Amino acid sequence: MDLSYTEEQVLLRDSVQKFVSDKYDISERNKLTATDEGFSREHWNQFAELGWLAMPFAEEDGGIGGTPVDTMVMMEEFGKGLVVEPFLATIVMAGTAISEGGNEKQRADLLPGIMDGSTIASFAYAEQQAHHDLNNIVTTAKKDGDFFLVNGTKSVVLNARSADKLIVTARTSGSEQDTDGISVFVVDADAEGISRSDYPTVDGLRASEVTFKDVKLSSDNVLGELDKGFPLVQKIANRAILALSAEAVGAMEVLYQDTIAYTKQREQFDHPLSEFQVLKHRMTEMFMEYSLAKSLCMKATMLESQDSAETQRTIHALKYLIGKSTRFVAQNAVQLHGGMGMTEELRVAHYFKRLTVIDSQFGNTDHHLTEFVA
Amino acid sequence: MDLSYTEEQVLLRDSVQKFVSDKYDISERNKLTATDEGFSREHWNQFAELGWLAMPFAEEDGGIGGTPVDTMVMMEEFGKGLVVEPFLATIVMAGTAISEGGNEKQRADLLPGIMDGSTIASFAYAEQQAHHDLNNIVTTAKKDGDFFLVNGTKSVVLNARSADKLIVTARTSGSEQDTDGISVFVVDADAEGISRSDYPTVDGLRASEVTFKDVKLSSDNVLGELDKGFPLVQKIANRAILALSAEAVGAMEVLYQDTIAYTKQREQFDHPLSEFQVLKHRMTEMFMEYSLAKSLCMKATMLESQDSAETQRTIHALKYLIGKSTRFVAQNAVQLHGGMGMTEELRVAHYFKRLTVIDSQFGNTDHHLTEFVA
Amino acid sequence: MDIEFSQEDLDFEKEVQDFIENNLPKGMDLWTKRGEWFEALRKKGGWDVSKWPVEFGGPGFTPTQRYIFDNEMAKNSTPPQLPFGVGMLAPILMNYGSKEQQDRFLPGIRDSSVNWCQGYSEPGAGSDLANLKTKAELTEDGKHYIVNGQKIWTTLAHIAHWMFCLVRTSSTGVKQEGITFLLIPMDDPGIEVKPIITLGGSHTVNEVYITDVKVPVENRIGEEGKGWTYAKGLLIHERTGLAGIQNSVLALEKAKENASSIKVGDGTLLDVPVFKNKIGALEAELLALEFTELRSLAQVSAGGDPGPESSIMKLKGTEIQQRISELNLESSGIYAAAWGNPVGPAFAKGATSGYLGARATTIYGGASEVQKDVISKNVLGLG
Amino acid sequence: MDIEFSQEDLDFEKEVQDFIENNLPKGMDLWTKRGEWFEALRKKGGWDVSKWPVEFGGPGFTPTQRYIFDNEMAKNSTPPQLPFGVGMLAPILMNYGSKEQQDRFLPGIRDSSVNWCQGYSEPGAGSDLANLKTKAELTEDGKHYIVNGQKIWTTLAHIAHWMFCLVRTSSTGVKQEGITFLLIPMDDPGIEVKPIITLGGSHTVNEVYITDVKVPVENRIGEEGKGWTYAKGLLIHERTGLAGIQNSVLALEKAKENASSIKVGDGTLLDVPVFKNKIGALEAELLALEFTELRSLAQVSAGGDPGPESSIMKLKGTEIQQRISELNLESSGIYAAAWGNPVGPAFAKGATSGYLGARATTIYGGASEVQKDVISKNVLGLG
Repeated sequence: MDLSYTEEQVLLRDSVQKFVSDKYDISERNKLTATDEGFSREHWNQFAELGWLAMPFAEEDGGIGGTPVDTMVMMEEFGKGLVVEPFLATIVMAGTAISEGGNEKQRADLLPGIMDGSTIASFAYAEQQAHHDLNNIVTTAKKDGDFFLVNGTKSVVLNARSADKLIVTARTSGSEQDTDGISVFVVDADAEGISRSDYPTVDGLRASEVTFKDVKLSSDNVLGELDKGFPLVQKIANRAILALSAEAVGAMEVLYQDTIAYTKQREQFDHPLSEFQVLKHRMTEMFMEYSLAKSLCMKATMLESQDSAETQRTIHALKYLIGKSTRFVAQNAVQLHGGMGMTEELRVAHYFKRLTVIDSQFGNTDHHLTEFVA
Repeated sequence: MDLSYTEEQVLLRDSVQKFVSDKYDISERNKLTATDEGFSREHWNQFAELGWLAMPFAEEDGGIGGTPVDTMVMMEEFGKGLVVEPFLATIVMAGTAISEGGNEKQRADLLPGIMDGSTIASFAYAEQQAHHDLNNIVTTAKKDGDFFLVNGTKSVVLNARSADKLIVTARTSGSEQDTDGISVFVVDADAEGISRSDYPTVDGLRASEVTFKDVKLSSDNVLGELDKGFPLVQKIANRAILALSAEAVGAMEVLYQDTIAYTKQREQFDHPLSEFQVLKHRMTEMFMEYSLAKSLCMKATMLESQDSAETQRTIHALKYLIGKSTRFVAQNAVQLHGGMGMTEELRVAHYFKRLTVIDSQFGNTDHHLTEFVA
Repeated sequence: MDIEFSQEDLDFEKEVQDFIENNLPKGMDLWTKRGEWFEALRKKGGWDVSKWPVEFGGPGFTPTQRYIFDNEMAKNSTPPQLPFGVGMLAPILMNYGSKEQQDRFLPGIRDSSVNWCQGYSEPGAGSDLANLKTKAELTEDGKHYIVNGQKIWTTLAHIAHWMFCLVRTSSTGVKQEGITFLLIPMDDPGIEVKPIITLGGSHTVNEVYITDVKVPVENRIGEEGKGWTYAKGLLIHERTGLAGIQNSVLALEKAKENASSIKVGDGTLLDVPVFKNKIGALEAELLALEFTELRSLAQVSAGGDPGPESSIMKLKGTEIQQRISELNLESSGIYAAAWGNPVGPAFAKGATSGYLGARATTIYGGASEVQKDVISKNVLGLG
Repeated sequence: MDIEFSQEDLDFEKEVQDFIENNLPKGMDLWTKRGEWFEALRKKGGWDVSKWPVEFGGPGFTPTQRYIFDNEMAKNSTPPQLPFGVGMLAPILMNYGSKEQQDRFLPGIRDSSVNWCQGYSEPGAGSDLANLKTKAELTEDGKHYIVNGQKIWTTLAHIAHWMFCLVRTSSTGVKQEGITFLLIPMDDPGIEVKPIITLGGSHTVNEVYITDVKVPVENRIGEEGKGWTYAKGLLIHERTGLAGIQNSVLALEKAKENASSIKVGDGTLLDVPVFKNKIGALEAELLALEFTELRSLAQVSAGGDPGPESSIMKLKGTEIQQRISELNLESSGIYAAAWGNPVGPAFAKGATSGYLGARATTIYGGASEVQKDVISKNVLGLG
């Protein structure tokens, strides 16, 4: 057992840390979130140059052959900086879909562009009637001769506005809640029949409702086995949950530390807030929540990296715990900042919003508790 | 709307208060709980003389015609003193069974003895397989000519050792979980075929496992309608829950006040514990839990007194809230008393145990939350 | 002990219900015909200023009538008045203002022709309100105060005509002394208002910079140095009002309705045990809190003070508001992420901003931590 | 980063498992043949004193081996040793005792022929341990201390032959100074032990009255006035041990088994959502806490200190112990009321006393509130 980072992981962490400390104070981030795309292509190219975009992909696909632990290392630092670039959508979600689901030709066609930063991609899986259930899909892909016709609407598709490729789940057989009969497709984002309604998200990112109307696809567009796409969907979701959790851990670290710093300098009733025992204990509890969440995040990530049988259950436990701990840490960070915590001026509000959004992605805390005990 | 006590209720409260302050310091109580019966017949006779045992019964039955509010007034004071006499078993449980379920003859036969203190009675309803479900009954009363033969075991029958009469629920038709087919009987506690295993309870009272083997009863023993006894059982349970809740409110008041007093005189780190902000806030939370529980106890009791349609739901909410608040108040009372709170020497431990038992009676906090949201 | 209202109170309840039925504009009219509604309230006998005493044109409600009136208004979501004039400044004018001041300011407050804002909070004085630094110095001729300083969290300062303001006229002695209550016109060139955008993305509160503003002594309420005393009594009242219990009862019903519109598996979100149990726990506490308010009301009606129970209402009431906002956030599911554009179920549009905004309820009007300090001291007698 | 143990560690794990399989007495023998079990541990190479270093006859385990060893012992519920001699006094003797003291006391500690108790707590010094008042005065000839005072919460004092004790030899200066570490024989006529009956009805702890007990200076460990320093390091260790994480893992499994034996409706208590979700929440936190222990272990193995994470283990571990005890209490249903006699399901007999007794875990060994003070100061740097 060895829970320390490898030398490469330490270098990776340091390089992301350096990027964040150079590029991501809150006013810089505010500038980025006010742009059309909501992130910086320049940063994205830099990510590619630094090899970050190739990290999780297999060496035979031209990648660096990293594991989910390497992604965790990066995401935790991204979380500390509230990084807005589409790493989750492109590398974690779409990247997992292609690398885990794609055949040799698909991987060869798609991964180089993703790794060199020229292709932005996303994962269109959520639907309104599904709430948080991954298997609940009514978007259809009906066989029509040699082709499939895709019809339906996908919700809250991250970075769809910037995407060149979309990974889309659709029902090729079965009914609404069946796990069988789900297939995963890769689609050009500008294919005929695709329309979008774009909007900003609460945390300053970008998402879209994406509607498919008789979008014509061939069997070349299918990632993995027809009708048997659910395990791939689950794999993408698991990787996304691990990445989001690591990001949340990073964000929580900033929040509890910012709160300590703020209460040390803010005086009320002639004493720094940090001298009030109730607040000291509250911050201790914030630290505890953060520590426990970080532990479980590490454990689940290592289990996923080692493809353990316990992985799925641990990931449910993790997303539950992340939801619980981020809510506690974020709410108390705002509470202890008082009125200032309510303003957009300090960064605490921005972390609060990001953590609120993370809980809504890939199943919230209630959803995963229910799955965990099922 | 008038939430103040009537003049009679004030007098009633004051007389119970006086009795408690004269008779019930913790060493006196310890003497009583160490006796065979676990309570004092002398006290019981005094209760009768003071008219307390006749309080909830109708004037036409020779009672005083009080409402559940009057019972609440008494139980809250009993709770403050941790009174051990069998008021709950005899007056609230058996008394409700007879006064609400009995015909004129049964009431005339049974109530005078109850009101004058000569008859102790109890309610044998709980069974092992039922957990907290009132309708789950496997004790049978099979028709045998003009008679019924009762067979089965009832658990945790309060004060059965001292009882002259037992109110027993049994299944006269239907299967285990049916609400139909339940009948309520009144039985001589020394009837042939009844055997007991007696034991003390955690809080120093007395209970028994009571086994019925071919106990022969006639239709004269049936309280209310055959097979249709469930509403009567529910009524007895509701009255018991209201009484227990009022008792719990009284006990919580003592606990939060004792904790305030103890922390004022106990010094740690050169300051009275009462000066530590964390403990001040904890005691504030104890007070809040107590206040809210008291409010809902008053509301539910008044609704029951006025036979409102909202009563049943409110009683579920009440027993849930009592369980939640007593756990918080009792656990923190012990915690703030530190090691001393763990000893049998201070009264806080005895209130803790009584409140622990109250949660287990007539459905615990989880059970009633589940019923409340059903 | 009787949980039912008296026949007189029931008659009054019916009167209020009938009045609302007959006078409250329906649908979109609610926004265009607010003026007519307030006019109808006024004509009914001072119902527009329901808390004002009879001598100032109010209806002189009993505590129970006031409770019934407020409840019916909340149940029917009638348009609220801005609280600063009618609810906050007016009682201070009535109690401590001169006849001239009352005549000058009360009419504009009552007919909403003059908007007020409250200038209490300062950057260095959050929950520690008395720690304020804005300075008012009397001119040599004793006719004016020259005011300099900064206020913060000033709700609706950007649409206010006047601000009622606590300023420091002396800094010797304990900090609660030396505070004076002034009325300052917002169109003075020395007043600058800067918006603060809060977590929910909205602009309600502001910073107000006060530079060499000359305020005539006629604009001082009561005596110099007594401002804290005047303001304090009302703060307690404000805090009780912030509990918003009846609003929470309605909001919880709405939250249940929202959840019941969300399909989960073969049922709705309202059938999911972890969610359903959370609602149940909340509802039980709200039932208890509602009755706690009635207990307090009963004591006031009987001529007593509101009792120790009333102190917990702001604390528990705001916590419940926050928990209800969490339910809606959770019901909105994946759409919790969306901002601005309405996507997903209709209620989801307001769910996240409602959640974010609700964080303020346990901060403003005395943070929960300060409330607990106060209760432990004043109610429990802990040093 | 690798969550798996190394092959060497896996081999060691197997060795421990095999040893237990071959040597642990089964069933009722566990109680009658404890001696043989400890003897087998000793023969194995000092496994009876698994935490002792090699030079004192211990096995010299690495941190990972110690973790594996402790876990396997916990999993198999092997008979525990009383901690006072082997776990608490021995390390102090090894670090601060003279060679003579080591030779005199360690053998009896190791073979359990001498029972020890810990005389730290006093009536006036609960979590504020350094506030102790028991006085030891040197006789004029400098050969003895005369000790007077009172200890409380002294676990198993009624079966102890000796007590290791903190006493005050000076009351000038800060209270942590002037404390001396003495070994006192319990058969001295000046020692009186009075039982304290605790909430669970059991007699484990005592009051110990010390009157004019004459203790030779040879029984002092280390220097006069340095006792606090000697004891303090071990207290931290004791606290981490109190987390009982592996025991909680087992206890939670047992609690689930108990609940699954309770019929509710057509299923079991384990199917009741409110209960099931409570277990799930607890299990998730316990998973996280278990891995937190591993993180700390990994840091120690790598030669570092246990890290800030280790500080939360006692706090969270004891809270989890209490929550598990609540689950059993709830599973026992109506039988929670029964005392003594076994009625209802078999586990119910211990459920309520387990719940009552578990309240002590957040009080003894540094109350949770004090732990939070310490973490906020030492880990978070809050004054």
